[in-house]
Amino acid sequence: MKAALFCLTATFLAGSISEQAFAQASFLAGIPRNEVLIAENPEGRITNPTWFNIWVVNHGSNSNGLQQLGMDTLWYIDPDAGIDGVWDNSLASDKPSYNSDFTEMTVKLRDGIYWSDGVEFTADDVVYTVETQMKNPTTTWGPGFLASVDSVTAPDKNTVVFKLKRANSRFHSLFTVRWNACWIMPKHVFEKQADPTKFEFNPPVTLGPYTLKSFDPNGAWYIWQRRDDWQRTTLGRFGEPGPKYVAYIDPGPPDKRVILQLNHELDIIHDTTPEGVFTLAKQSPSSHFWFKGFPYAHPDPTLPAVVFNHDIDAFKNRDVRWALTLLIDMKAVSMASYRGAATISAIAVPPTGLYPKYYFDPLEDWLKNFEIDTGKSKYKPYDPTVAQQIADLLRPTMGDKIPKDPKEIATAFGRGWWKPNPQVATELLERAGFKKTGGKWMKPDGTPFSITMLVEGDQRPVMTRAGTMIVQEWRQFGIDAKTQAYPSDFFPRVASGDFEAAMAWSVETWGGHPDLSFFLDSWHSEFVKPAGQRQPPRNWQRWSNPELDKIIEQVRAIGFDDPKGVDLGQQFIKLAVQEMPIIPLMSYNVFTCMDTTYWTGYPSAETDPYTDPVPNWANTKYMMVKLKPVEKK
Amino acid sequence: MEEAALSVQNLRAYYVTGHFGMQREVRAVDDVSLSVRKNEIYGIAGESSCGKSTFIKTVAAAIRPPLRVLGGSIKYSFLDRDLYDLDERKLADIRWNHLSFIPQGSMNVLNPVRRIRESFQDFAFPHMGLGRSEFFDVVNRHLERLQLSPSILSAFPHELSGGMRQRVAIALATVCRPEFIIADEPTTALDVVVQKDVLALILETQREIGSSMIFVTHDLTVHANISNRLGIMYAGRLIEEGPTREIFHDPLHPYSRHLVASLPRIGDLTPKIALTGAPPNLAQPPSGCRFHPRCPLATDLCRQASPELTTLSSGRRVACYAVASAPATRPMTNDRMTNDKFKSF
Amino acid sequence: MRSYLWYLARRFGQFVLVVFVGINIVFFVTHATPIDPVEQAISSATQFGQSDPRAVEIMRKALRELYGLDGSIWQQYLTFWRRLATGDFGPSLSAFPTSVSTLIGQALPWTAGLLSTSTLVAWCVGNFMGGLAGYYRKNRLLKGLGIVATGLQPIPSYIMSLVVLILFGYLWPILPISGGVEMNIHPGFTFSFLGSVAAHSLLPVLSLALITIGAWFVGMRSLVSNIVAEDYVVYAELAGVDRHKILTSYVMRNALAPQLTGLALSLGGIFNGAIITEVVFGYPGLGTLLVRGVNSGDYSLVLGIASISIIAVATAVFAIDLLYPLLDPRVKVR
Amino acid sequence: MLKVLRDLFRHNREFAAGSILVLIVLGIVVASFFSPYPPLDSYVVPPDIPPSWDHLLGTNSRGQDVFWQVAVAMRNSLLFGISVALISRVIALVIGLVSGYVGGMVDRVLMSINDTFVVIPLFPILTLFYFMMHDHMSWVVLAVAMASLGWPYDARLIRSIALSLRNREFTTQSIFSGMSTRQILMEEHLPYVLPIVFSTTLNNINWSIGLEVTLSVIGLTNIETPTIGTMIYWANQHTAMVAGIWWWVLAPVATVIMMFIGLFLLSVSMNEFIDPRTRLARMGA
Repeated sequence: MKAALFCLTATFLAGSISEQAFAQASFLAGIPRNEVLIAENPEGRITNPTWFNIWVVNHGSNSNGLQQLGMDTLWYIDPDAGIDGVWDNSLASDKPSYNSDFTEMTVKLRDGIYWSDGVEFTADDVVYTVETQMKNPTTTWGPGFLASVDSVTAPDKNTVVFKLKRANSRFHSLFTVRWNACWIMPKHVFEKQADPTKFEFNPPVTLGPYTLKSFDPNGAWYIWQRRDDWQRTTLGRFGEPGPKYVAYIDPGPPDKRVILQLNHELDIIHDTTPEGVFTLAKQSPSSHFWFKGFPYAHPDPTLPAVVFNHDIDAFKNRDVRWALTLLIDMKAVSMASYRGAATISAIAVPPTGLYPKYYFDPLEDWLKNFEIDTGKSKYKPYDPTVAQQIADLLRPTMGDKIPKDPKEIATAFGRGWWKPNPQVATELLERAGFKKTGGKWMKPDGTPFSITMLVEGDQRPVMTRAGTMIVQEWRQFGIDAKTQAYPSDFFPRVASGDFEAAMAWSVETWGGHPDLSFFLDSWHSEFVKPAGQRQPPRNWQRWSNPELDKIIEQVRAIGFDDPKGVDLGQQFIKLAVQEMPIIPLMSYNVFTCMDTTYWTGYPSAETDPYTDPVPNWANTKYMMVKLKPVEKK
Repeated sequence: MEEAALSVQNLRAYYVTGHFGMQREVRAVDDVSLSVRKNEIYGIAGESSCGKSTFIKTVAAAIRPPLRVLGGSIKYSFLDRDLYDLDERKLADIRWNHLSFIPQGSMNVLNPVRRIRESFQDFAFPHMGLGRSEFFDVVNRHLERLQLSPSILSAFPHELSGGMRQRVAIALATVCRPEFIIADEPTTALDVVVQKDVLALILETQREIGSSMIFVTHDLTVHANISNRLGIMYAGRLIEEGPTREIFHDPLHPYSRHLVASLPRIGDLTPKIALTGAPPNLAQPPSGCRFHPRCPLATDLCRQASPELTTLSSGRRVACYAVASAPATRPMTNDRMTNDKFKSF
Repeated sequence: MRSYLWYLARRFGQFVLVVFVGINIVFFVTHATPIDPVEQAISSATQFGQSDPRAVEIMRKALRELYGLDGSIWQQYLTFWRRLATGDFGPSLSAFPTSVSTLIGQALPWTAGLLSTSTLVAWCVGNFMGGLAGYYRKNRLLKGLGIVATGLQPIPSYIMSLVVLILFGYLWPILPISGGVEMNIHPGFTFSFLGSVAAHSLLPVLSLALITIGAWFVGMRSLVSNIVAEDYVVYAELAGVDRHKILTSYVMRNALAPQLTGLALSLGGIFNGAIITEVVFGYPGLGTLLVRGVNSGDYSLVLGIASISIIAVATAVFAIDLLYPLLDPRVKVR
Repeated sequence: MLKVLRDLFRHNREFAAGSILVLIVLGIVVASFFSPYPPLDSYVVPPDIPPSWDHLLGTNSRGQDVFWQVAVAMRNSLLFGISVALISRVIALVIGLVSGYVGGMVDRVLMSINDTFVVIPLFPILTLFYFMMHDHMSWVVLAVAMASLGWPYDARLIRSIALSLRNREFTTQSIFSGMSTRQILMEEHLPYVLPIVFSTTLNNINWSIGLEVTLSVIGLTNIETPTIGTMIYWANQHTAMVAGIWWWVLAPVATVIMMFIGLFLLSVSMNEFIDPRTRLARMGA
């Protein structure tokens, strides 16, 4: 009997030891570790890994390297400073030129750009891209072209002319990368296909500096190899891309990403939890972040906010929206969500990229003087020192990770926010007809004032945490508030209007460019759907306002780079402060962690903010030319 | 006097439970002495929970906690020392070769997932020291002797009838021709016709291989048919012992008398007198004679002292003050009970 | 023999019925969810990029037509069964137009391997050790094992996976914690490929097996301690039958049949545990695929995987039913 | 009765250990009613403090005292587990007893339904159910849903016992004495299957708490109600394991395990006490 037990144990031990031998083998067969950059694909495991036809809706994957390394299009706007300025003419040789009434756009293309199979890129590819997608409205950009384009022609091999159905001063944005844009199709490959929407495009013929080397048939990893003729791509202007290979992998849940970087098996973490970052900052000296200290994260030009559903009676009233705003203690929300590593914003644009210069600095004084009149009292809600207070709150535990210089604090933590004031909130609610009875707030119709805040749960942990905190503050004030986690089907549900409030965002900006039309155009009241119908992006709050319409119409009438744009943008921000259609909270801080064990030259807020390091952005391609291998000592 | 096949001296076997905090002793076998002669069938009778099952478990060395042997000796003629002085290995050696067991309740004693052949192999093969084919020759012959077709060897237990299974069990217990057989209610679960067959079979086999046997059953009519001598147990004690015929003719102990009197008899229309009270709780047996609370003859002496099993002049033994002191003043005679039915053997 | 055939026919009938009813339930539950794959698709297509409201209307109309979601639920139901008859689950809605069968085909071998290995290991080890523990009740080592097994059994799969991952991937990083095989390796019957597959499966198998070993151990131990008191065991002991023979052929052998039924009945539950374990380890199996299907509202895919798992579990139950008479001869008669 | 318990405690080691473990857990559960902090609120104490005298089990990254969170979570999880177990026990008992006693066609139909439930993959069904229920998802709904999926295994077990009881003498006797089927099942058969029901209840509580944890980890329950599952969910959302806040994960897991070992030990020693067969066997025939 004992012998049997012994045998069993011995077998187990022997088994595990021999397995260990396998385990010590490299995790990446056949490629030297120092030639490959390993980045996280935040889409995780790809359901449809053999599909590289990025032009159809529901294609395989965006951020498996395909759009970052394999694709190219006419222009890029960097959310940060850019290698050579914010605007980059990529396949185009110049900025778009419109006719006077914005019904025609002409594009000049670069010479000497080649597809990875050696065929030259020409204007025909651009025309083919537009026409093919217009023929197939189940493609990602086809509907956009159908809505705007009358005809597209290529007078010569370097010129494309778009005739538009109606005036559209922002038509070029379809070809301008913020996160992505319409990628150019290789005509010579697709024209051989009977149905271009059923074509896998495997392996992809690329216009970017890399080609696909191999990939996991189960969708966990993709390995890209630098093109030998990288000079014949648009990135050739900036020099040779550093990494010979780039792997985009599914590293699993946030804790596993941290473990993988601690083991130096994941060079770029796309995002993890604040706590995970603190762990890396403490335990992994080779980890590098956008900010050296707090908040570490890269603030993406997206504005998480409390999005109200303006179809709900209670939220139609500005006083209610403002009352709820004045119940939020931003310090607590920042601590609860980002552990203080948030970059807060009191106004309806994200405090990132060049926006402090365009919007935050000019409006600071106006904000300080902004006043709410409740009928009973007057109150100046803006507290310019909130970010400073958060920094002070963190300093005792985080020490020198917290900047001291007010300018640095403003970049890292943001500026002011709204000062909580339950008294003013009470007065506003009472003016709106709400009553507090028995410690509970009642709506004007006498029913309890209850708010269910939709959050994305584990799909977006930090936002969920912020939502829970805000709800807690409302609850403590006597409002029957709770959160509901609704992962995965979140945005379709928000679009359907089946929600009261949500932790979401309806504001996204270029980051590097002051033009707000990227999100603002869709806020026009002409697009607001009646209750029960699906709201198109991005005016999820279904807010309509005549003054807003006027601002939008003025923006439409001016060019993209017109200096009046900033002015109109400021008008919008002031209107949004007065009306508070959504409660702006902070920028979307992404905890991108970069390991410098094998590569250096990552962008950094303090020294070289040349691009967004968040690896699912198409702009990541600019990072490749800056990355250099670390010399082995 | 010839050597006894089995001699038990002052055997005490108690269930000692230290469970649930209650230290309890159940004196299932309390100071029992008896001996079984060679070639004899010694019957043990008594109502259920009188200790007879415990007694045979003890003499078969089949005790498991919480049953413990606290005193006394068990000697078999084929052993040079006490049964409980043997180690596991030696014990395993004597089983089936010398000492075998016909179990009660034939349904479950055969492994339901093993064919009869395999059971024979497990039970008997290691003891017989024969080659495989010789072994099965012996088994086949033995089965035939027990009126069983050798084809049943390839059957599973559930494919046989109750009587067949019991016969298989007897075959299994006797195939090694043991000197001593312990039979524990082997006929209880069978219907009367089959019962008769099986009894005949046991008797025949016992005679054929010349073994001694302890035969336990609560059914006195069975004893009348098979036992040479009979011991009657009550509340863990042997209270009377004698040749079966004599006990049936002339039970001495009031309890025995009651047992015999309650047997059905053809033509007897007198109402049966039930014993008052219940069998005693063996965890807290009554003082003195354990039968006294139910005994019509009980005296103060019976309440205080426990009567020894005394040998009478006739060679019979009885444990009763009333009987031992005044054998002539028996309150009842049971001459009528020597019914023909019991003489059929 | 005839009784066995009759038994077989009855079991097969039951098998068909179970699969039919099961798939129906899944069909209607999947179609009752409010998740709309078209809206999911629009959401992912517009989340980061261009979002001209006019364009979204055009896209919605086009996608509705393409996915063929406009028919009534009964039409979809008939289409589903017609397709299923040819082993086809139709196109995936989140990976359009790739077929669900293709996606399942890629993932199935991984899950099958993971599940069969861990279940087999756990069942054998758990039952063997549990049998010993039930028979040798006094043995201290086995008693200790019993306590450990009892403690392991209630640990949720997720926690177990996470603990194993932290232990062997972080504190003592000796085993791979991600994926089914190392990256960029050429699949084939080579030592390095199979070795890599084995190494990658070790932690998921371990975390799945540890929990189920506990369950089998505890179950087997209590079964055995009942069987030890059965007449045939007592009688065999009384007959001086060899101890090892009693343990194997009498005690364990009789506990085997109920434990095999237990295995059949628990297969569904084991699959549930495997889903979360696969997700934690990023294992490329059906579980990961299923969670992605659920998250993207791809009910074609969910329906496909659920159907496959129903068929697989029912088939395994059926197979075990077929084996059962070999283990317990009494069944044929009933 | 008290004396029996005391004696049990003193002399039966399994009972003693089991009841101590269960009492500790129950004590924690009862303590939850006296929690000094509102259980739903965060940032009521300084975050990330390791276990100390002020905070027995430390504090978590949400600024909550882990001990009080565990207390409330254990209360909710236990309540949840017991509800699921009770509801599904009723279903399992009815189906098992009826199927086993009535037999024939009824048995075949019921067992087919039973087997269907055995093979249906619970996880996708419950996930889809979550999306189906939308805002109406509460732990009561989840408990009912899980109960209606969690009975088949035990129904089969009960059926097999009922099957064997059907052929026993006392059943025949009861039929002859004119008892109705319902009476026979309730008065004659139920007592025999109760010990089994008792032990399956413990397993079912175990199963439902485990499944609740799984669903919570993915965020498919009401994440505001503290349960063992949502505690782990929140710990996970803060990557507590890699952040070194191990007590946040360890405390709920250890409490669950403690409760299960405790219940298991109790059920083992109680079974011996309740089950008339083992008692008889002990006393000797």
